[in-house]
Amino acid sequence: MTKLVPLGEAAALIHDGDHVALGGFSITRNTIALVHELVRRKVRGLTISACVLGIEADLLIGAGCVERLVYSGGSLDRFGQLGRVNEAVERKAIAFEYMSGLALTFRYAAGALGLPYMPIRSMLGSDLLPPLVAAGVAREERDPFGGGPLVLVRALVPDVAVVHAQVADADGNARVLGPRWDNDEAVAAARSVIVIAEEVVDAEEIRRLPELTLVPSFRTSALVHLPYAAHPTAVYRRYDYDADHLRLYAEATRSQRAFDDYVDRYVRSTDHASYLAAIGGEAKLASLAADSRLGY
Amino acid sequence: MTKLVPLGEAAALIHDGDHVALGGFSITRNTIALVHELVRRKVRGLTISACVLGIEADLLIGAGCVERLVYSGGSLDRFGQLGRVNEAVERKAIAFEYMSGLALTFRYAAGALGLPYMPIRSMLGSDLLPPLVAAGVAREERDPFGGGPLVLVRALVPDVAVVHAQVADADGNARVLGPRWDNDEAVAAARSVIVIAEEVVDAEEIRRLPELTLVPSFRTSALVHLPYAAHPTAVYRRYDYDADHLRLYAEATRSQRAFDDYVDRYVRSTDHASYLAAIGGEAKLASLAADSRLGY
Amino acid sequence: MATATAAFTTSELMVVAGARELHDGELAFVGLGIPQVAAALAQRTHAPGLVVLNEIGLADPRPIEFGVGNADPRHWYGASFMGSFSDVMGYLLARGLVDVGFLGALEVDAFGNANATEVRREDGSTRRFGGGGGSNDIASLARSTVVIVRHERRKLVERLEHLTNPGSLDGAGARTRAGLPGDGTRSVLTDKCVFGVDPSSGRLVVRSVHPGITADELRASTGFPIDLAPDLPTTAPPTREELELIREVIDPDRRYTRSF
Amino acid sequence: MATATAAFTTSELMVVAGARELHDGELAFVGLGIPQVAAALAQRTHAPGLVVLNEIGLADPRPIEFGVGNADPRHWYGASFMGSFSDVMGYLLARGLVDVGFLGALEVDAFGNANATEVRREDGSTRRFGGGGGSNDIASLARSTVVIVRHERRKLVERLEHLTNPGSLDGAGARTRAGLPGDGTRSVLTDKCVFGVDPSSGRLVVRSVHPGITADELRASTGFPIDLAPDLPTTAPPTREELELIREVIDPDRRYTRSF
Repeated sequence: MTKLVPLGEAAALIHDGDHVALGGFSITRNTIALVHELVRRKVRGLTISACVLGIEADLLIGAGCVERLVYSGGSLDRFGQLGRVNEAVERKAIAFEYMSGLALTFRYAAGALGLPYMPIRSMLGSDLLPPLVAAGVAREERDPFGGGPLVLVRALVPDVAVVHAQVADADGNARVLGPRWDNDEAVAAARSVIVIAEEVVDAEEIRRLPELTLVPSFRTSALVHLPYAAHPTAVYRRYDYDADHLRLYAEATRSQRAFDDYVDRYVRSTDHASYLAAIGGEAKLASLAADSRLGY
Repeated sequence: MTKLVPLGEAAALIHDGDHVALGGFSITRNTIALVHELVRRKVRGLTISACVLGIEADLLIGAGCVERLVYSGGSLDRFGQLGRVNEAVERKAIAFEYMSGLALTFRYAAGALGLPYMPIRSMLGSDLLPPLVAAGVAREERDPFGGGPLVLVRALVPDVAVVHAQVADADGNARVLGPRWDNDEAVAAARSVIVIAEEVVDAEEIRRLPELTLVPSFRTSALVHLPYAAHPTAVYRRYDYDADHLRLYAEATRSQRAFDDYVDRYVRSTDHASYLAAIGGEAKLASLAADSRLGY
Repeated sequence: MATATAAFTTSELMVVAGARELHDGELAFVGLGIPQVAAALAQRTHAPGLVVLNEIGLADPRPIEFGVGNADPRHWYGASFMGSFSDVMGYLLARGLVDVGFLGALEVDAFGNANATEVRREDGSTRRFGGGGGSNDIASLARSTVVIVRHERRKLVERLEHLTNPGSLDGAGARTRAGLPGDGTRSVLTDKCVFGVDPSSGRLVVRSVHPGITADELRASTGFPIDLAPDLPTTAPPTREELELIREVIDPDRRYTRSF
Repeated sequence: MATATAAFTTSELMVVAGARELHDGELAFVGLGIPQVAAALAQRTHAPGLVVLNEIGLADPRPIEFGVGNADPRHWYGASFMGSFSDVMGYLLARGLVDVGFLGALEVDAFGNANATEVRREDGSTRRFGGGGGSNDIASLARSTVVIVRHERRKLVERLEHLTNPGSLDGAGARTRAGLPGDGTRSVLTDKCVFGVDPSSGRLVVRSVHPGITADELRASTGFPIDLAPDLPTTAPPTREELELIREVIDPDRRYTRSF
């Protein structure tokens, strides 16, 4: 049964107030086209989560879609900071839970394992822990087998996990190449999963090397086939990040006004095709093509 | 730095009294040649563990190498039962901890994550739990976040994990194709890892698709290059199980006397090369070759 | 083993009855033998979207021949996902996504609890089997379980030698009190009848009797008391289409469907 | 930025001092910039078996050019293992196998604790940075940490704005009492000196001063009291071979070693 749907139909699975686990990591494999669509649809009141945030989170927060943030870090790497994320946190314009990367991964893992919590030894003694305890999402307990202190971090169950994949089949089996950061746990924890794929291949191709499947079809609610849907972030073995556009974005996100201008130009007034034209079209995209030996 | 050593040198890393996590699952990817060598070396007092035991465990227990067994199941699939394992447990000739497969996997996972325990909801209400609680390796506790009962299963840290891989490089990076059952967690939990590989390839080949690496080189203490080292069990994409020999083994393990005769003939008086000759030599091995499309 | 309508073996009847326990779109663990044939039949009839999982660490295989067990690569062929035990038994099963486990048992009690560990020999000694592996995890964490067992007095027992796999434990609500999710055993399939479960008591009740089995025969071969409704239905026999699929497509070598 | 023996930048000195903090056979997390160049230098000199991990989910990459961060596939090239955050931060780091994390910081205090979260602006408002990501995990769970920070009074502080990454917490033994493994910060590398840690107090002590930096300059630019031994050694300058490796092989574009 095909899971292929147009972008708008996939975006419509994300409702106001949902918790969305974002699939990107800094400047890699962000689900940009889907986030653009959510901004255009004026989704509101989202909780978003990810170990290491990228443009996905910055766009959603800057565009006013987000009420609550669950994260451990995020940036545009050397291109700069996530201005909209950082400002929202500074000003407490959104609620946030800030924790170590492994703590967040373990919170997804607990959700994915049907457990109320996972034990961890990170964050002990640090300033990260008290706010989490106060928020009721972590506890400090002693090991009941007689060992020392432990942190218990509470399960996190996103309504939707969104993830960008290099390849999928029409049934919704999605293959990811390269490192997967918190994708495994976030996908496994989520109630539903939206996959954005660069390429759709025959089912036989996926089943030829199923060791690389990140999302099995029965976990995929919707599959969108949309090349360059992660631009300007990198997709390993497909295309490089777009350094020009990342510089432009890094500059824009420094202030809300510049960000709003950016969103007007590149998001609100576009669809994915016209966005790609606006960022430089085929010539630009061709220049980003990954070298098959290097992977970037 | 090469990790390649002869079989005997790898076997010498396993000392009397060690805890060895076995890599096989029933009739697949058993580290047969290494176990033969341990039997020949008359290793004693081992603790062995694996989710689903195969001939590895049966040989070690039948040959008197084992003092303690940690497991959840095991068989020769439709070829029969692990006679030496089952009889040793029936007669309490060895100590044993018997638990659900996920509980054992989680015990390895706790060891692999530096945690004293993992929570789990398996085994609640069953007869599996009380002996584990009595042995101090499990506790029933309430979820401190206000949920219901949970089982906490204690971390398991094997001294050595042994695993059979289709392919490795000389540095000790080992690639496994096909399902991996509890290999990830057992390898990650263990203090040292012995890899037996069907084939040794250039480092570049491993690094071309590092998504398939099960054991990174710096976790490998010793690598043995030994084709057909899993015979008579199957190695996915390499060779099928040897049904004739499994039938013969299944018959032999029904009694200690027949088992002893088997071990005299196929283990004690052989090395790997003469074992392969004894089971039918090149003609037999050629008949087991996997079809590249089917994988078996 | 034949009825008036068509010749079929008890195994074939059990395959068909088993297939009816599996629904379209479900995620299922299925044991070796009849459960596996039943799943293959269901996929080819009313449940094309039934997804089979294998605890060894894979999902949705498309085997083209039957192998000897979970560890046989014949059962892995065509899988869409290969990973680890914890991917399947953790991220799918413990996550609460698995609809049904279709499992064999050494013994079953009146509450649908099952023994997968050991039985007592006539001389009183223990006979140990390989062990339950992931079957406790499945019975504990799946939404429901279907158990298949040979219908003998020593196998359908008042008290299990070892409660390996929880059904209703000691009655309705007991699973929840113990901290277990799911409904436990939803049916028990034997070579004589199909049991369902009375939700108010958690006890097995005969849902249908296989063709040609009498009430007395059923009572005599069951080790716990059973109520038999006077108008008890007969287990629906295989259709011609089902028999053709079993014999010509799914199990042409008759490995599992010749006799029970 | 030059000494009598050879011309080198402060960055180059820091690279060399950083490389000496990394030992052969160690498993290490190294931050972007100088730590990364230092690791590359160590691998090409005294520590060919130094293994670099990347929290994004990979091990032992062999990059042939510098990228912009962990998420840049340039830093993934040639890895021997690719998996997930939990493979690296769980099965290696939390398992206790990681020898050292070489991390940047916004602020460092006298106990080697580090802030990777936020600072206070001059107007009293908070300036938030991206967040620590996995740096708390590394500082908490690795056997030791090396911290790199710009040597300014507002960055080497008595009290951190946010204790993100534990060093010695509030003194010797405090980590153990808190439940943390490992020794915490083993050195702090700045553009003016190298701090070690006094094991009896858990406090930073100046181990060597960079060439040309005076004791007064050091005291004035450090926000917590420091003792300076009268015979304090000078940080050993780069050798000619080290400079050649840095300039011709490791960072020919001078992205990270032109100036600090």
